[in-house]
Amino acid sequence: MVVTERRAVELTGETLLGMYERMVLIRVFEETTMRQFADGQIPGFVHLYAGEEAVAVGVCTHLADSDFITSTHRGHGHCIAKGVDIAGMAAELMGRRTGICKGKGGSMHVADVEKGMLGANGIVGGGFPLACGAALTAKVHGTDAVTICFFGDGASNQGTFHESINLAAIWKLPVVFVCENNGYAEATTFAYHCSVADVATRAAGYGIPGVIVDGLDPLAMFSAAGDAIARARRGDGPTLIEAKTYRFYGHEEGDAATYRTAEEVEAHRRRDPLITFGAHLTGTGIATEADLDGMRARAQTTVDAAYAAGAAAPWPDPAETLDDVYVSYRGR
Amino acid sequence: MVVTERRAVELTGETLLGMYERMVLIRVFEETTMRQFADGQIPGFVHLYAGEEAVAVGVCTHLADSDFITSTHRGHGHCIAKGVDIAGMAAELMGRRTGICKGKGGSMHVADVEKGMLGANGIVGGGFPLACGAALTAKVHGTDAVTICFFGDGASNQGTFHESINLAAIWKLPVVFVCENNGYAEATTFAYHCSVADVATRAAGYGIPGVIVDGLDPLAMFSAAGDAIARARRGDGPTLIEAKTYRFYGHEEGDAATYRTAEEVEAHRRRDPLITFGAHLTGTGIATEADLDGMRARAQTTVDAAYAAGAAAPWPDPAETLDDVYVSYRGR
Amino acid sequence: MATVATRTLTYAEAVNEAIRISMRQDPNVILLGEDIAGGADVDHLVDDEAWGGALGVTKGLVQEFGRGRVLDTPITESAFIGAAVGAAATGLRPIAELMFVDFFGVCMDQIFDQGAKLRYMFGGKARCPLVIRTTIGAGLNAAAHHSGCHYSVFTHMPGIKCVAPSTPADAKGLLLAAIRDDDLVLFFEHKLLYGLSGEVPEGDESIPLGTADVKRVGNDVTIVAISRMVHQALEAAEQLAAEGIEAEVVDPRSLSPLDSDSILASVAKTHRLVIVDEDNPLCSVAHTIAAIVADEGFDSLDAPIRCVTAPHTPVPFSPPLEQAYIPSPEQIAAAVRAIL
Amino acid sequence: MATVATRTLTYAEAVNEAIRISMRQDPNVILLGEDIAGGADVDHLVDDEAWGGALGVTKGLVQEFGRGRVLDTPITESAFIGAAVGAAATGLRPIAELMFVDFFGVCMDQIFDQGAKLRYMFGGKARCPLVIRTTIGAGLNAAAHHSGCHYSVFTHMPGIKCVAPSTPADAKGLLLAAIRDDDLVLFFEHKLLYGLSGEVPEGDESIPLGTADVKRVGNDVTIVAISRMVHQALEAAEQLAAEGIEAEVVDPRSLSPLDSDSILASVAKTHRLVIVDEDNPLCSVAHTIAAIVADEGFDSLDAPIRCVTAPHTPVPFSPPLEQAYIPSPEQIAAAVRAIL
Ligand SMILES: Cc1ncc(C[n+]2csc(CCOP(=O)(O)OP(=O)(O)O)c2C)c(N)n1
Ligand SMILES: Cc1ncc(C[n+]2csc(CCOP(=O)(O)OP(=O)(O)O)c2C)c(N)n1
Ligand SMILES: [Mg+2]
Ligand SMILES: [Mg+2]
Repeated sequence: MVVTERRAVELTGETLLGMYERMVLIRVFEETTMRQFADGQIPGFVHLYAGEEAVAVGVCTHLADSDFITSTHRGHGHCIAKGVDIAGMAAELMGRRTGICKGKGGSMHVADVEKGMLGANGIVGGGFPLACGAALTAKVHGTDAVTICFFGDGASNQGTFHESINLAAIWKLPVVFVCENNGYAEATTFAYHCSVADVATRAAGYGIPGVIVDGLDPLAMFSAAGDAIARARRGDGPTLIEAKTYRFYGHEEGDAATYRTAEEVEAHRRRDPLITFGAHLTGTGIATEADLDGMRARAQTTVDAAYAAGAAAPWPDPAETLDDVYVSYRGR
Repeated sequence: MVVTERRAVELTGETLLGMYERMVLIRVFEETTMRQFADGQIPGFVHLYAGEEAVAVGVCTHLADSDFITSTHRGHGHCIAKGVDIAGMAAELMGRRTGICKGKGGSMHVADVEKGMLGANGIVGGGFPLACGAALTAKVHGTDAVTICFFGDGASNQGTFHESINLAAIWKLPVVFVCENNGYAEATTFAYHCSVADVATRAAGYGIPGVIVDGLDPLAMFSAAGDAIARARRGDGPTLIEAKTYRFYGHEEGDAATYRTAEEVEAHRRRDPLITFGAHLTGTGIATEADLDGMRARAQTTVDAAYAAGAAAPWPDPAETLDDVYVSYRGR
Repeated sequence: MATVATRTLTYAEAVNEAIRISMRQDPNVILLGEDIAGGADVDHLVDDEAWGGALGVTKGLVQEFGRGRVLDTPITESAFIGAAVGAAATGLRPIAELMFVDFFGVCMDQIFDQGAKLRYMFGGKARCPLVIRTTIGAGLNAAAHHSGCHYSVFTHMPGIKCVAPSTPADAKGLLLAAIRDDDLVLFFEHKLLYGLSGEVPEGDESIPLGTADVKRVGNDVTIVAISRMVHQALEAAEQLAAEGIEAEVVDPRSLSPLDSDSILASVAKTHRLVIVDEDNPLCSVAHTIAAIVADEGFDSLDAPIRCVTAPHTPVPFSPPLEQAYIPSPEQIAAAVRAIL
Repeated sequence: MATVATRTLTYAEAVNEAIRISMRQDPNVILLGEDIAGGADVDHLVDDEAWGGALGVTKGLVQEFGRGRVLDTPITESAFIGAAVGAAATGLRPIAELMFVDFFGVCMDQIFDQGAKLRYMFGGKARCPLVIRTTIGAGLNAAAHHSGCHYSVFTHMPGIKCVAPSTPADAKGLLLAAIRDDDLVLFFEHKLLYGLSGEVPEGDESIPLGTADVKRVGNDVTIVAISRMVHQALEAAEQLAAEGIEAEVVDPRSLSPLDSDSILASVAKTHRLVIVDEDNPLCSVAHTIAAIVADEGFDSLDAPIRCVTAPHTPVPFSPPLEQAYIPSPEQIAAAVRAIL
């Protein structure tokens, strides 16, 4: 197992700014979503990605639309990092007809196959096999597409983790398994639910590389993901990356998260990836504070416009309940 | 991971002879079962344990009736090693009313809960969670009972393997996972289906000991199992033991096993545990050839009597089909 | 019948009370599930902060019975539900929680191939006194992975008993019986009923599994309704009463074993049957009830049997779609009018 | 109708041929399952020694299409069936084999929560053109983990199509259609039918899903029978014909979508209905057909609807018990006589 330190990576200023922009867009989307939820504009369950932005963005910066990702119940960040339309997402979360899934899916099922985003997932561990499948398509078609499977620390105990990584390893599938270890599965701590200190340790059980990365650092994520993605595209098989990260809010909206101490939350907030990465950008002269503020303001404008459009959009017609169960005929 | 060499173990001659007796009883049962099957006396699917006797006997020699085992589709050897009645087994395989499961289960479901034998299992990987449950009972009741979970190399990729070992590890359940790695899952080789060279390697992913043992050597099995069982009874949690073993016949009766070379089969047959262990017993003066022959003859008598009784036993009454679905009422 | 003191409890409180009573009586009763205690190894949690299950139904039990009997599990349903089966076969009487029934796909083998069949395969020489509590039902905009009913799948399976209470009193009484039962019981709690209040008997008053309950007496039509649909049916019955139509509302309460005698008796009186089921229609409990009556009650019938069910679709997220998905009192009343 | 050349094939050969034709036509069709090729990395195997599936149904395909398209899998049904779902959503048309339907419990989430719901949850913006072939049925003394039918569980689930052919010709024609279908299809092959021979059209002649087939014409009673039960029903019909009773035997062939029109049309003619299903009775396809006819065909009915099904028990091992478990021609004939 390799513990990836933050490495100097050759990235253009443009790429770095693009990464920051994506990260801030996720953050602004999530904090706005939180308010919209509190205002009763978003029905159902909502799990916020705020705090984990460096993971999705560090990884997805490597990807094209022809690459695939599978996601989780905490999927907004993955969607945005993969380029899913913000307005379509906002409308989807609100249950409107203009939603990216026509209001059928909601927060836990946002998807955009065209963009290579194979869906948030309401089933913990549900994405592992799907990711193998997308990677199998690439292998059979002989393309160099790669698939990223995002999953939580809690999911790392599910049977599908084991079965899928073994399958990917023996078939040398072009897939990268990215564990977002935020220390908790709902109210249950990682220390309690998992029998090893690092999920990455488990890679040895499949004969594949296991890598631990600082999930609050987008550059460390970028470089670890880069290695793994290159390996996958080369046909050398999967890698297991464990990103040590943190969710800034509760498990879902409504969870007071009293199982975490204020000190623990504070310690992580001090390492907020937007603050540290922002400082890196200003410190290296790639951006000014004003540039960063401008990006945040633009993100806010985008997200506000998305939610405003969602609020103005029509509800689906009840008759649409029966649509899209099958390709060839309608449910009844 | 520890590779257990055959170790000098302090065993009385009586225990050693008892082990040989059990092993020869399994072998004779299986070879007789093969003939009975060929004669059309045994319906359904039959998977023979011949060749793997050292595993079941090496492990179960440590156990009392109050300890539990879970088994597999290849379960006859586990049953006999755990002391299940031979006549009850033969009648069960024949589908007679006098069978240990009244003819309801057959070869793939032989069970005797009173003897701590929680059933052969038609589902590959089905026994892992059950074993955790039996171990949980011991833990809640505060007894020192231990549970052994036997499984094949093919089963080591199933999700239940992963989930259950993690659960046993975090709860420090008194359970020992014993992989019978006979190199094949049906016609599929271990080298193909598994991403690591040794199943025991996976123990590291659960923070528990992983041990590789020569599964053709009952003394090596005995000593490795002894350590693991002691650890479990002490409350220190599970161990993963991988027994490198071999099945002398096809996957099931009817399988010509052409996926194995004659040389490979021959090489293993030369290391037949009955031959090598028999030689150990005669070599150390614990038994004479005649003693061993006598044990085999007595085993044959026992097994023949069991099958004869089975053949003479009544079939179940069709009305019994509806019995024993529920405790409190009858199916319909 | 001796009078039993009652007080008002919610459905969730009634479930909690049944578990508490059972755990006090029998040290073999243990609880396991994800966050069933909540925050398993978090020391700073003050008592009522522990989750007590994702929906708070088991709150307070870990405080009384301790972490040795109220066990938080990893997210590994096959392992812990299978462990509950193994524990049940070896002397405990576990209560396992499957957080949402929609997750059954990750652990079904342990339920139906192991737990449900073990006794039969072993020739009656084993028992599986296990209760699996799970939540069902649409109405929270929880979308396609958190809103189904699917008790039909379990009702189909031999070796499983299925219970789906509609009121706080039934929830308590039936759960007491389920925990005491020597077979594998799936206990379906409707998420939208948790907040419902009702009179609940004090103490250890169980209700036998396999007994239906007539929730409203009437002569003109029988409405058999399951779980939350009982309340939709009662509302429909009120609408119909205003039109002079008196519906009898029968709540089977347990789906397997099913008290078909009570249903047939009601149809023998009313000659008309409407069945209301929030589950998808094909191979549903609704269809099974219809089939039983179309056979054994055929001569009583004066009209076609109508089923009012969810459509043959997954559960949609958007509120207007989800409302269209759930059988409504209006649909039920219309179905009744159509066969009168 | 143009005449199509036929020859005699077994049901197993018919399945094999449908796969072969589809794989020749479309490079996106791949096959995966345990020992589906057989002996994946064993070089010394001469051609016909490779297993071609546990029951030999896919024999020879790896020789023609290679190991890149006929993939042996580890024993990890969730992973490889889920991978088939993911592959289907991204451009392949996989055919996955679940060796015995009884194993569905280890992989159901990937089938019903992922594969079946994906299109709906994504607002129609995805497809899952996947066929899962599986074997069903009692009769081999394979006991409770290898003998069930359980197509009812899949028929219940929205987003899944279910097909259960009873003859070699239907097996080929329906499988061709299933592979070409853009939805998730569960294809149920009855183990006891594999050896059955029959005339099968040459070439690429598919049979549309959702169309029933009248296997015997008669005026006195309709017998709807599924999969192998079609043959039991035909045998019963012969027994009845000797008594002057002419039964019409309708084979739905596809269970979802179900061609209820054909069933209703037959009942409209015969006024009597018996349904034969080897699956367990509760929440079965049999009960669904009964429910549909008890509603939409009520006015045609002159007698109670009878279902002849397996009992509400797991499948027992012992031959006399297993024979008692499987619906027999005698039971079917008796059910018909009872409602005449
Ligand atoms: C199969 C399954 N079991 C349980 C749940 C309920 N659940 C939803 S999220 C969650 C915790 C997931 O933890 P983790 O994988 O660490 O992801 P995180 O929420 O921390 O991002 C649980 C238990 C579920 N959705 N699916
Ligand atoms: C869940 C499940 N999948 C597939 C099978 C079919 N099957 C029965 S035995 C077997 C091979 C098992 O291999 P292994 O675990 O190595 O045990 P062995 O037969 O070698 O003792 C397979 C695939 C099954 N019974 N259950
Ligand atoms: Mg987490
Ligand atoms: Mg093996």
